[in-house]
Amino acid sequence: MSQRAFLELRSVACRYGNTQVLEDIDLNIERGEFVALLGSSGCGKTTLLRVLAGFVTPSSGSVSVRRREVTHLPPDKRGMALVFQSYALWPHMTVAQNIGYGLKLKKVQRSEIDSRVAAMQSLLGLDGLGARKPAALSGGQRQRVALGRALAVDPEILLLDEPLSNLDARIRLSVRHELRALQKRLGITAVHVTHDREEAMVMADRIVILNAGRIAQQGTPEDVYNRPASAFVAAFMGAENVISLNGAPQGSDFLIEAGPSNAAGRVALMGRDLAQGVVEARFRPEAAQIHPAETAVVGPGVTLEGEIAAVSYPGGHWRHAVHVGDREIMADASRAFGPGERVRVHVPADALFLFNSPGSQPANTISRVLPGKVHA
Amino acid sequence: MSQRAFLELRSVACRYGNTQVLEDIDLNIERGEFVALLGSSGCGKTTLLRVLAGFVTPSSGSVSVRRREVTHLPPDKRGMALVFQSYALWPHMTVAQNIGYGLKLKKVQRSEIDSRVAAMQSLLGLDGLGARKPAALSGGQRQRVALGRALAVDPEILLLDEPLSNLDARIRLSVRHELRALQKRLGITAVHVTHDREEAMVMADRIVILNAGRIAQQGTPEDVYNRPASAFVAAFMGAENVISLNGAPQGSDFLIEAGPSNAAGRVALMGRDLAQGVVEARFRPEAAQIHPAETAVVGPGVTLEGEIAAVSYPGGHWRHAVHVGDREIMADASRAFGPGERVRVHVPADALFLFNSPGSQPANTISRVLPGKVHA
Amino acid sequence: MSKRLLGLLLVLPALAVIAALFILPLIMSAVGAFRVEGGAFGLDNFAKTFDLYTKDIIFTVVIVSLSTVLIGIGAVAIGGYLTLGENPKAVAILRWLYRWPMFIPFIVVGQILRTFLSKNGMMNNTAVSLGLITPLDAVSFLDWRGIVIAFVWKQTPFVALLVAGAMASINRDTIEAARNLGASKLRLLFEIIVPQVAVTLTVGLILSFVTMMSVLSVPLMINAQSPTMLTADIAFRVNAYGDYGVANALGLVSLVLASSVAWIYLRQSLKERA
Amino acid sequence: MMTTASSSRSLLAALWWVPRGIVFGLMAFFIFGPLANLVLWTVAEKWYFPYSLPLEYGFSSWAKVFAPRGGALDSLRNSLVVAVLTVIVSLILAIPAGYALARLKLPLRSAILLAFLIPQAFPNLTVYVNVARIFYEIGLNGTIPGVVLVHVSHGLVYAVWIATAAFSAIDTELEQAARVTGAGALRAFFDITLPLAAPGLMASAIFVFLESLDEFTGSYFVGAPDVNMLPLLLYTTASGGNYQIASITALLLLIPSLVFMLIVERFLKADVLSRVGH
Amino acid sequence: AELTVATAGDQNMVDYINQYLGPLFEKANPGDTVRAVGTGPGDAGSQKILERFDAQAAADSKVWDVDVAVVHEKFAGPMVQKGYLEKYRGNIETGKLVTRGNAKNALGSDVDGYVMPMFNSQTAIAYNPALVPNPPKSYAELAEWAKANPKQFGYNGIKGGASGVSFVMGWVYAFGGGDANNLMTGPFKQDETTKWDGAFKSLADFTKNATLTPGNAGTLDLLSRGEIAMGPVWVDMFYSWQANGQLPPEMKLVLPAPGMPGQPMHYVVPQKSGNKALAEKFIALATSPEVQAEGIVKRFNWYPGIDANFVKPKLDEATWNKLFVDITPEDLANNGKPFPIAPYNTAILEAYEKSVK
Ligand SMILES: Nc1ncnc2c1ncn2[C@@H]1O[C@H](COP(=O)(O)OP(=O)(O)OP(=O)(O)O)[C@@H](O)[C@H]1O
Ligand SMILES: Nc1ncnc2c1ncn2[C@@H]1O[C@H](COP(=O)(O)OP(=O)(O)OP(=O)(O)O)[C@@H](O)[C@H]1O
Ligand SMILES: [Mg+2]
Ligand SMILES: [Mg+2]
Repeated sequence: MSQRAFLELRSVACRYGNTQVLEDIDLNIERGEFVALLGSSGCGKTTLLRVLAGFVTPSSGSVSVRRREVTHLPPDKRGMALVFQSYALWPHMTVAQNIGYGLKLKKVQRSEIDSRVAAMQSLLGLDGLGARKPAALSGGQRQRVALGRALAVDPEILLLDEPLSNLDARIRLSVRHELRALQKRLGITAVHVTHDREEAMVMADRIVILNAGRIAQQGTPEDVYNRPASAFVAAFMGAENVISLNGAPQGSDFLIEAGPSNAAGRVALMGRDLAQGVVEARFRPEAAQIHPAETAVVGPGVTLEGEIAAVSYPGGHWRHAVHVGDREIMADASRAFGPGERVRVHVPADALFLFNSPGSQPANTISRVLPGKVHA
Repeated sequence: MSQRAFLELRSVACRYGNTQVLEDIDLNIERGEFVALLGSSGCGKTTLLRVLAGFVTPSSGSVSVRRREVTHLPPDKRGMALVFQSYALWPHMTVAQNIGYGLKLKKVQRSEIDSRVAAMQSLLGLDGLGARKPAALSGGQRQRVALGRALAVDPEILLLDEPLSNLDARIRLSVRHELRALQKRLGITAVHVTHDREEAMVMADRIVILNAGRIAQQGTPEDVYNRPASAFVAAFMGAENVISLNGAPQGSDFLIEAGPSNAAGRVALMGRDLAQGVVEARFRPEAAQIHPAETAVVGPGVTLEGEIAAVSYPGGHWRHAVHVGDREIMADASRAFGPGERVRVHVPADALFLFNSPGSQPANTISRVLPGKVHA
Repeated sequence: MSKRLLGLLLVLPALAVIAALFILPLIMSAVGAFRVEGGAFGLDNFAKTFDLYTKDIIFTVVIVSLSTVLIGIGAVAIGGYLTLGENPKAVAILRWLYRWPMFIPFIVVGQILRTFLSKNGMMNNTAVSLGLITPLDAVSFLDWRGIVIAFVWKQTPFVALLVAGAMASINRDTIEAARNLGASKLRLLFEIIVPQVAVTLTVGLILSFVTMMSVLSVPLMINAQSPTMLTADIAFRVNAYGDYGVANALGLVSLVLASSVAWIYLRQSLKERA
Repeated sequence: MMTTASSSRSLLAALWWVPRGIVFGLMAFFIFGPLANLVLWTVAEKWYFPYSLPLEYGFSSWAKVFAPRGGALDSLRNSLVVAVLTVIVSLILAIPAGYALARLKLPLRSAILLAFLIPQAFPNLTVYVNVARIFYEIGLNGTIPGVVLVHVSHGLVYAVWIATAAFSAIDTELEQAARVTGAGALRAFFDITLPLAAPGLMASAIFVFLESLDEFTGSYFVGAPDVNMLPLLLYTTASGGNYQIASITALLLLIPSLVFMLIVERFLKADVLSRVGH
Repeated sequence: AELTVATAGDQNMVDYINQYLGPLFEKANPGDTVRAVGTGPGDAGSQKILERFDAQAAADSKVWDVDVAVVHEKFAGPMVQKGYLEKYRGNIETGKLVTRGNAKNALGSDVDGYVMPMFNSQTAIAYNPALVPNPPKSYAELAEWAKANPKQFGYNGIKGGASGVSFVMGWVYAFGGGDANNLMTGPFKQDETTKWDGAFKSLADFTKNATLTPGNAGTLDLLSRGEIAMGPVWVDMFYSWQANGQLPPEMKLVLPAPGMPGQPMHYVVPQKSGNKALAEKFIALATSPEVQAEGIVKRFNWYPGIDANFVKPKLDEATWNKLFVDITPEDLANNGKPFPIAPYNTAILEAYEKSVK
């Protein structure tokens, strides 16, 4: 048998009763790696962590931790720390006791525990709350205690299940930073479940995207962000705008035919395997540029013609809903265009994700997002 | 007494035991308004909602709902729906029963309930889960059930306590949209607690920022975003970069003196009341432009000189940590600069927030963010 | 309506039943404890009580306390296994097994344990026939040990049932969180699970304590030696002498003992609520 | 390799049955040993030293218990009726009381809880004369309601204390969620709090039931001779040393208890017991 | 009408009324029914009947719910003194057949006319002939035997029932150092109670060497299980255990000198019974020589309540002799004693409580 990875899932499948949750998961994580796990709500992220931690026995496949097969090893023997999505704080212990419990288990000295707990509290902005019971904390404070409890033991392997979801942006940034610094300094191997795309991009060495219990793509943040392997991944990584184009490969390029609401264009194939015919084109609102209708647009990519339907201000730039043919797309601009104004929307070649689509229906399994309706 | 607002808190204060949580809150919310409530974790947002809902009796002040004083009215007489931060799903009821309970209370017909519940489920992407108990749901699914339970009754007043924190970006967008559409269509008055700045900006008619139990600022999203009233609000709205500058008002402008690492500059006062001396300048990473050191920078604002310390890729642009004097700031650029490279960072006048600061210490009460360390 | 008033209104019916059916008659009879010969009031009965029965009072407290401790340990062990046991078959077996004694009335407990525990009882007989001991080694347990065994035998399932129910309803995640940090089963049980069911456990133990204080048949049928339990003394005072004065004094002593245990708990829980 | 690993695992799992078997065996012996004694006595015609098993078996004692004038069946029926009524009345009284004690701010809360303890804590022999006297005066003596009331005063301690514990274990937020959804206090109680407290309440129902089935002194003073209860027979035979009849009576009492328990468990599906996080 | 009979004592008392006497009475009085309520064995059973009367008296009930009660001798006195009872013996035929003194004076109280003995019972020492081939004939021998055979003698102290009490009374009769007859017949003299120190000291020593058994039934139980070889028991209980198959048939009884107490169970009728006439009829039947012979002697091996001379003719020789297999009529005559009168009884018990621990 070949050398195992530090953490390894080998064709793991998993079910709750009749509900198949994970299927055929193969995942290797190296020592010291920081892996972000992304996926729609309910796709099995928590379950995957629970398989790693040993609370769920996979219905098939094997798990190995530290290069040892542990599929049937009980959780307390696996030496991992898990931050529970539901926090799972011990209601009968104070904040300090919750955080210090893991150290107590390791028979660390009383005074040492106290100082470690104090450090953890101040790291997480929990100073002064040490003597409170979890019931007397706010939601975000509870979440930080849960995080502190896992971090306090300096775990070799850290599993994080949306540990920052209830924190405000500022403290989230700071905790994110501390977490990453700690992880690097101590060489912690971390698997981090998050719904925050930016968080995953900034923190992770590798991003793993789960879709309906299977791995849809894994790779570096740039990879996943810029070279999504499927329409699902593209959509999941924010390329919510979708339009259908006709085109055909030509040499190292893909030629886009002019259509009712788009000009002809050309995009480098860059190794993508696209067949002639209808392609689904996906792009991010922030990658599109809006120009007044009369402006000539240059550069590779595709140019769409449309009419501004609505404008909103999410901060920093203006977000426009644009009618393009029978679709509505979102595009940002640094100035606001008026509703009804006719515009050209240019999507640069490197921001345009093309997929041969079976129909022209977008890959949209779990969420009910109607394309083009994602605006306020 | 003057005409009351639809929802009104009048100098409300509130405490848990010895912990003072809210102080002197005055808030008027009009019928059909969508108010986003932002604030650091633990600042009292949940408490404020609980005061409105009637679970917490304020220690002083009065609450009125629908222009009627209700300070001592029990929760069920207030005609509100609340989405709990902790979900508070009823474990003995199925998803469908949880969602349909409010309708059952209203004596809606069985068949009507069923169809409303089904509609709510499909709106929230919960199809097929109707017969499950909450224990058999994922975290995000639970959160959606909690939301569905509140929405199902078509409440006149809706209180939302971080209802989307555990949802992935896609479904969050879709639910956000549906929520806002529903709110507009039915004229619901909503108070929405969130940690997601963009969510608040996009959804709300008004943003209220809470700091340590007091209202720090309230206003339209643009107002709060572009004209923060205090260093705290600026920081909270993402202007995490902070530097100290010297300057003095001159006519309608504020003249910034050249310093060890900044060139002289000029910023329109625009009604701001700035005194001569040290000012705290705050700006957002995405508002700063990085130029090579040799480039001449034009336009109003301030120009800083520094050296690239680190680069990261949060998607779409490159984020740089830049050493400026003894500080570190973050700035984005569409291309990556190499570490060690000397650069100029230009902050346009309208993106620069200036405050007279007591010391040069940034206003930083609750989170432990060290300035300039907020990066990965 | 104020919360206090509403609260009082809700407890009132139950309180009225107790007051009318027990406390009132109790007062009618308990004043007898302070009545000395000739109908005047005094503490003679208490003097006699402590003179004759101090040893029995201590005996009772020790026996009942010891039993309570053992019951607590047994109940926690059973509840813990039912909650943490990994083999579903073993858990099912235990669940089926442990409850039986609960259904046996105390008086029958006395009878069957008398025949089970005595020197030539079934326990020793079985041990002898299995060759574990010789007939000469057989000892009778029909003394204080018999009482303790009878109490533990009958009351453990009662507390275990309560405790196991409470344990089943604690949040599993909190258990998993501790396992995840490497807590052994034993630590899980004592540091995570038991504290979370502490209220139920204590309530069960107090109810047991109080029940055992009032059982007459077990001491009568298993151990009539001296010292014996207060209930036996009370029955004896009444039946042999028709002496309600001392009997009621003994009753008050027993009431004070039981209440003080409950009081300690109530004070503790009051502190936690505050 | 996989197969050897899994087979060694299953071997280990099988080996675990050895200590488990020993522990369960011992437990079973200590639980069923005395019970076996009981069952043997029900059919023993002759049993004495040095025989470790009965010398003769037969059903003559059963015949005695069920003799036409023995009234055992009658007593059994009375006992059951009284026990069921006692459970119902106790729960009706204890549920509001337990709720108030758990949730509402009550003056003298501890004193109230202690009051419920008194009937169990004070040896009741001396009290029942007075209870009987009161009941004679108001004509409750010798009636089923009278006996039920007396049993209720004893059962309430279980019902109230356990109900209090059960109610205070429920997250108040669940109740608040119902209130804010528009349920009045009463409705929220019946739809949310009560079902969630049900396991505890049912446990208390079992104890009240058992307490009532076993109660003797009160039954005699208040019930007999018009309402005879099975424990009277049990008490007389057991303390007189008539093991056969006592054992049969105990067995007769055991059956309704078990049936009651099974019904209660049926009614409480396992999932009621599990609660969701937070 | 329905006649309610409350009876203290073991289940066999209830059975006796339910299975035997009741049907007999109902056959003789068509339309009337009898129901029996057992209140538990030993003094506690009688105490409960007394308390029931107390309660009804205190409640001023017009008609009491018990028509006939069967109580221990000890409780007849208090009931008469409290005025609860009907003086009925003169009204019934069989009243004249009662000759023993215990029907007139119950432990020092005058109960003449208020009670009719249902039967007489006696305590004696039961022993296992296999282990004790030569049973001790007197308390002195007994004490010696017990010293030689530690833990082989068992009795139930004074809190577990009257057989132990009876043994203690016998001990005081034997070693009390005072006038035993005065204890039995009165009148009560305070200085008599000071003479027992020696007796209790020796009893305390004796008890250390003995096994204490849990109750009347406990003594029989340990005997049947071979854990003790000897112990005081009620004769009627002894026989009913044997009849139940709970006691080896070889076991025997001996009544040591100077004697052990016995006592009758009395039929009494509450003054406020609603069925006085019927109650008297019932008692008349129950104390008729035929019933005493058939029910009391033949079925239960009890000593008859009425004069034995009226009963003996109704029985065959063999049945009659069964009563006296172990204890001869002479033994009974010489060593069958009453209990001490109530004040002495109390004094002895309290002295025992103080000195034997
Ligand atoms: N029962 C309590 N006793 C004492 N203090 C409490 C209690 N509940 C909450 N607090 C404190 O009150 C403050 C406000 O709590 P609240 O839940 O309103 O915060 P929040 O703004 O909702 O925070 P988050 O964003 O983390 O949910 C917190 O600092 C918290 O620690
Ligand atoms: N006990 C259970 N029984 C049946 N199905 C379950 C159970 N627990 C979870 N599931 C289902 O398994 C799927 C995966 O759940 P999981 O908790 O792993 O999702 P997740 O990816 O963590 O989602 P989220 O982002 O919402 O937390 C969900 O669809 C959920 O409904
Ligand atoms: Mg999850
Ligand atoms: Mg909150």
